[in-house]
Amino acid sequence: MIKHRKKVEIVTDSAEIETVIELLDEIGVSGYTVIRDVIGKGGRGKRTGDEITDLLKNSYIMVICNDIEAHRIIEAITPIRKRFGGIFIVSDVVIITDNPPDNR
Amino acid sequence: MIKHRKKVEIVTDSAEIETVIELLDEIGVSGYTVIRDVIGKGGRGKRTGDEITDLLKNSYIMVICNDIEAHRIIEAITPIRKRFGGIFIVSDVVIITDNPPDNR
Amino acid sequence: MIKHRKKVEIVTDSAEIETVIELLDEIGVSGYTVIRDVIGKGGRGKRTGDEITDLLKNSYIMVICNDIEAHRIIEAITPIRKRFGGIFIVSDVVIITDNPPDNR
Amino acid sequence: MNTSIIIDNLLHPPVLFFFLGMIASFCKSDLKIPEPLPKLFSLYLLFAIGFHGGVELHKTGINHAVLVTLGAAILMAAIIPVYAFFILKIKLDAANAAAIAATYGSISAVTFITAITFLETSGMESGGYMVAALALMESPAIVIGIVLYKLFDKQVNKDESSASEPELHGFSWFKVLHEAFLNGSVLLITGSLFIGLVSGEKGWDTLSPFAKDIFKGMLSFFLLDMGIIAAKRIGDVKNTGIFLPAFSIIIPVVNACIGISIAKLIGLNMADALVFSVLCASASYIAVPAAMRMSIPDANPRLYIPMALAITLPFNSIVGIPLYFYLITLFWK
Amino acid sequence: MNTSIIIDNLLHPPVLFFFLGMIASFCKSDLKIPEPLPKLFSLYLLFAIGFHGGVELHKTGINHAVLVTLGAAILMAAIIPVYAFFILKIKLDAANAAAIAATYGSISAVTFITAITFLETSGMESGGYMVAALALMESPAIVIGIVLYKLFDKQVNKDESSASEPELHGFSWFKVLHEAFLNGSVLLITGSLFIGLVSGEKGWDTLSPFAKDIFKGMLSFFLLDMGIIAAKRIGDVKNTGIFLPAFSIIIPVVNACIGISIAKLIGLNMADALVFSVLCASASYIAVPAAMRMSIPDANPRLYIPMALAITLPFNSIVGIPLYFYLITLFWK
Amino acid sequence: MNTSIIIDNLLHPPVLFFFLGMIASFCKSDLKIPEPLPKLFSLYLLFAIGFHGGVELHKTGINHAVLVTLGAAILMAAIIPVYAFFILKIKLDAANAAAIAATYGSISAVTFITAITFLETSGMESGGYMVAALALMESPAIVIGIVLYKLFDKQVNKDESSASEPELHGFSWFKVLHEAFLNGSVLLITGSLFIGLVSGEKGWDTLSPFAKDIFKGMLSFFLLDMGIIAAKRIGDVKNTGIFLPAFSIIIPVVNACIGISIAKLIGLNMADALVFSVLCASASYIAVPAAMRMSIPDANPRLYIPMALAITLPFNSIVGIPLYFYLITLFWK
Ligand SMILES: Nc1ncnc2c1ncn2[C@@H]1O[C@H](COP(=O)(O)O)[C@@H](O)[C@H]1O
Ligand SMILES: Nc1ncnc2c1ncn2[C@@H]1O[C@H](COP(=O)(O)O)[C@@H](O)[C@H]1O
Ligand SMILES: Nc1ncnc2c1ncn2[C@@H]1O[C@H](COP(=O)(O)O)[C@@H](O)[C@H]1O
Ligand code: NA
Ligand code: NA
Ligand code: NA
Repeated sequence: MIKHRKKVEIVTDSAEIETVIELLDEIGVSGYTVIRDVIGKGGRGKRTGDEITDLLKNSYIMVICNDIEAHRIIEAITPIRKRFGGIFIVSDVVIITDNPPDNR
Repeated sequence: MIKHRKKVEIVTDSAEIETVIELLDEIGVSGYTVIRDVIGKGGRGKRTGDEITDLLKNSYIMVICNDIEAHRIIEAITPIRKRFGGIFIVSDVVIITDNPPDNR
Repeated sequence: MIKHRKKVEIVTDSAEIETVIELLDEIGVSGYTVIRDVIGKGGRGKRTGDEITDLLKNSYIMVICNDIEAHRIIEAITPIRKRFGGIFIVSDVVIITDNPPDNR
Repeated sequence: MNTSIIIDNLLHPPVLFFFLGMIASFCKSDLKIPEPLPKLFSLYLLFAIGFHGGVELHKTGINHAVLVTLGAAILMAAIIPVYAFFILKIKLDAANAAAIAATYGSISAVTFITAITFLETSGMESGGYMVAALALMESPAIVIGIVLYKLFDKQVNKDESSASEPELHGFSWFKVLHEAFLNGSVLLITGSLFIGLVSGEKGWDTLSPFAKDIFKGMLSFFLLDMGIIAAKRIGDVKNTGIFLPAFSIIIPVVNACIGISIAKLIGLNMADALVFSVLCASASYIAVPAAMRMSIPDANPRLYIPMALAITLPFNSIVGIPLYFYLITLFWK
Repeated sequence: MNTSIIIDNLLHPPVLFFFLGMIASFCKSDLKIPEPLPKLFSLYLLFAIGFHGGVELHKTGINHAVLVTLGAAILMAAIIPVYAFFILKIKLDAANAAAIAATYGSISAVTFITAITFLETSGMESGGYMVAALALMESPAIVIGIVLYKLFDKQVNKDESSASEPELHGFSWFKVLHEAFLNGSVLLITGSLFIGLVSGEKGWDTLSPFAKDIFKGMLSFFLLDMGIIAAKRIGDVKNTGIFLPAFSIIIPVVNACIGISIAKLIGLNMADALVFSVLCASASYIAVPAAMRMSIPDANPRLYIPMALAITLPFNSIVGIPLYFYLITLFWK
Repeated sequence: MNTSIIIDNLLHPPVLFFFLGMIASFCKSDLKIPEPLPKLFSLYLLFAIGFHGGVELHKTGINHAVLVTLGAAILMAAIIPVYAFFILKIKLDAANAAAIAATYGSISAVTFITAITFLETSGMESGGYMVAALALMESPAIVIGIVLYKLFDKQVNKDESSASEPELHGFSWFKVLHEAFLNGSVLLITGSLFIGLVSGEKGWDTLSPFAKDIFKGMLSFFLLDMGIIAAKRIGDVKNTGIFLPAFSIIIPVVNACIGISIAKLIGLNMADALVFSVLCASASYIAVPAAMRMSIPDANPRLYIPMALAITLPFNSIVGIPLYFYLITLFWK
């Protein structure tokens, strides 16, 4: 079965990831995938990680969700983006699904 | 040269990645990219990795392929998804290409 | 505020990443995100990393940019792709933005 | 029973680092040992235990008594999962019962080390062949667990599975045996044992500063990480009622008692008897979970991992070992 | 002042590895210690320092003199950020001033180790309780820094912040104190200290090959990495004018002098006085930056990290320690 | 030739761990040392070899004999790639011939260590300056290889390349020399050598528990990983016909023989002669592949890596070293 969904992608400070995840849990999205410690460049300069202080690291989050959830994510995360920077991307995808997996 | 392609993205158990790769090789896709040990949440709860047992880890696979291959992937992988969970995303992309690289 | 953008994704030799980043900096894109040491398969066979020599590793770069920049990236990177292989993907996304973050 | 033994056991630095890890986790500190560093410590421990055991085995040689002990070890590793399975089936489905049973049939290298250290403090030493017993006890429970699952799960949903997904349920014994006997941790400890056996005391001179002198330090770091993870996992069993937590404490004691009886029967000395009973009592959180995930994917790792890691391991390390030793002193007098 | 002391200090292998790292970075060599290996070395150092200090503390016991020293340590950690803040406010906004002030109020474990090694070369040894001082001096500056920020930043943009983003600026003292006192490095060094204290010389026999014998080697690797990173970071401060680089050199000397005076006042011996003054002089590049990032996100990490790491650390290691020691020899005569 | 020498060489624990790795790989076990742990071991080995060599060099001093040896080493590193290139050109294009030639002109630190260990078992010791020879032999072959490629590749497709992609083929000697002489492994071993030289025996006392005592253990882990990877790579050369595998065995022997002759000529003792010939015989799988990837991207890493790693390294370690030593005993009598 095919469903149309939004793919929301966020790259932001690794230190903010916990906050973002809490927000996502509150909104109640069905899931998300996180890639830790990606590197990059943006408005705040190059962020290539710093092994000693564990700062200047980014994380990437991807959320597949419906339109309403996407809007709620954007709203909830705007203050974080304003404060800590990062990039927030939305695109259209389809997901292949059936009844939710019944084991666990 | 520009070609229209499907981008198939799969997040599933790291332990299942070998099986997924075998399936892709059988189907004969031209390539794939794997990011190991991503973390996330889904129907089976949070999966933030467990260093001791090496379980509860996800991997991400991205395959750029044509429509027919995309269908065959979806079909082939459905049993795995049913058994081990995960998320399967399809979207439209274009790739920039020319004659296949001639070195090696 | 919503803006339409191109998402350019590149997977290529980790050894070439520095060159690609230099090109991006020259073109003047506003940012990029890099995931190091992804693995995969393509025209040049399986590339699952080699811990001893640090070769046979891929990196993934994602750039969110406008149409003109996207074209310039494609042009600039074509010689690298011809020489070192890899895959170059372009798709349409929207980004959520407002005035650029004012801190730092 | 002398409580000073328990306290001495607790004040051993590596054990204290386990508690430090638990405290860090309970306080939600961001103290963590990032991957793959924990792997470094666990590979090191397997290497050092195996190699040391091999060298010891080189000294004693492989005689009749050793072979009897190893036979008993394999036997216990095969029997424990059977009765554990039927106890667990009272409350659980076949998949989870089989996975947990396999977990308890197999062993934990860390608990083994704690027992060895405990003996050291009391000025005793177990034979090097006990490491061979450790290595031999890792795998059989995996096979038994899967057999039990196949037997008791098939009856329920035989028709359904054979119809819809033939190629996946087309279960491969080759894969299972491969995973059971050639998984990384089994191979490393067996290989190191063998290398120790072959290279003997000359090899020991070469490697002992690495394999012995820094051992307790590496163990401390590994236990620090185990403490952090064990504390995180405790939450997982908390919501499953009283059955599983109780099982995680009672079955080790039962296994240890059977182990002690057999040890007496085959005439082990006190030190070897303790180690043998501890191997019976301990539960695997490395080799077995990895194997179960592939062979019995319907079993829930959020049950069998925390039971072994967050309850049985601390219980054995703190209360179990002194208790089993106390029982042994009673019997062996 | 005897220059041979400086040279001896510089020719110590771990310090030379720091320079090797810097050279590698300046030559744009691809020499690097990939993550998370630097974490292994820093965890190890915290563990070893803490444990060793604990064992030493076990020997001396916690007497009146120890308590006075620790009190003085906490006091200094609380006072330094205050005057540093007002100096910094001349040129910087409240956020950056507070973050840098906190950085200089806290301590650097590596500088501490360099001082200990310096003493060793001169045949002296400081008391184990100085490690306790080290641990106690890590956190207070974080709290003071944040208090200063709250006091002096609120006045400026009070209305704006309370209106638009209440939940984010709805600053939580719980979180701050948690981060200050339970962050990973504070907890590991304190925990190791405590474990050393509890397990005493028996524990030391167990762990010393790990905690002491290979210490200098692990330190060398850590410093190699620090050198690589410090050299990379120097560029960040280069473009900020003369104020911050000058501050990064002058304030440590000021702090050290105050530290020396207090050390004299409370009657420390020369070795302890050196360590005390070095703690005052050193700046944090681990615990504080992590805490600042979360509590004062408006402060720029590209200022406070390189100041502590690329200027103050090398300055203290090369010039500072011999200088402070020279001053102490003058005073203590 | 005494076969017991070969067997002794094989029963050395680190070598046995190499075989364990190969076995694990052939059995498709999931035993693996996850990244970046192998980096930890290889950085450690470079550090320890370099530092140890530097300290030894400090003892002997840099005299005339040392300089002659080092000159001979550089000469060999420059000549080997030339004749290797013309042999390889028979079957291969310029790119692959040049890359493989460079690989065999450079050296392998692990083979060096195996030779040192082999000498130890026979109660002999080579001079510390041989480490300097090792460091000096890493880079020249890279430069020679690239020169050969430029000379013999340009002739073929001169016009094409200069037209279409000027900026990429606009090859930079600066980059090449930089990569050749400042790549991570060259810099670390040279830097450590220098630090050892400067800090002498005092430095050795400081670092020897780290740099020497645990050396064989770290080596064992590194070789375990090398075994796993070498076994995986063997497949890559299997399909290339007999030429390359034969080359990978014959050329080391040729190089060693030339090395032995030169060693005799310049009057090295037996121990140094063995090490010198082993350096000539060994092939690089770290520094050279990294440099070739950037400078001669048209060469196929799936050829030059497995040749050096999966054939020449095991061949030299098992058969080569005893063989070369046997030849030396014949000549030096
Ligand atoms: N245009 C972009 N394309 C891709 N990634 C970006 C872009 N802009 C920012 N990022 C990512 O977001 C991180 C934070 O961005 P910033 O807050 O703008 O510095 C950067 O380090 C990048 O990883
Ligand atoms: N809605 C989602 N968006 C992004 N990733 C998801 C989503 N649902 C599941 N995943 C990923 O797929 C993994 C397995 O999902 P599940 O089998 O549903 O637990 C999760 O741990 C996530 O990494
Ligand atoms: N069709 C594809 N889909 C996804 N990733 C690909 C694809 N083709 C190539 N790649 C990635 O690009 C890398 C280099 O490709 P190649 O140069 O063709 O060997 C591969 O190792 C993959 O990680
Ligand atoms: Na057991
Ligand atoms: Na300070
Ligand atoms: Na050579």
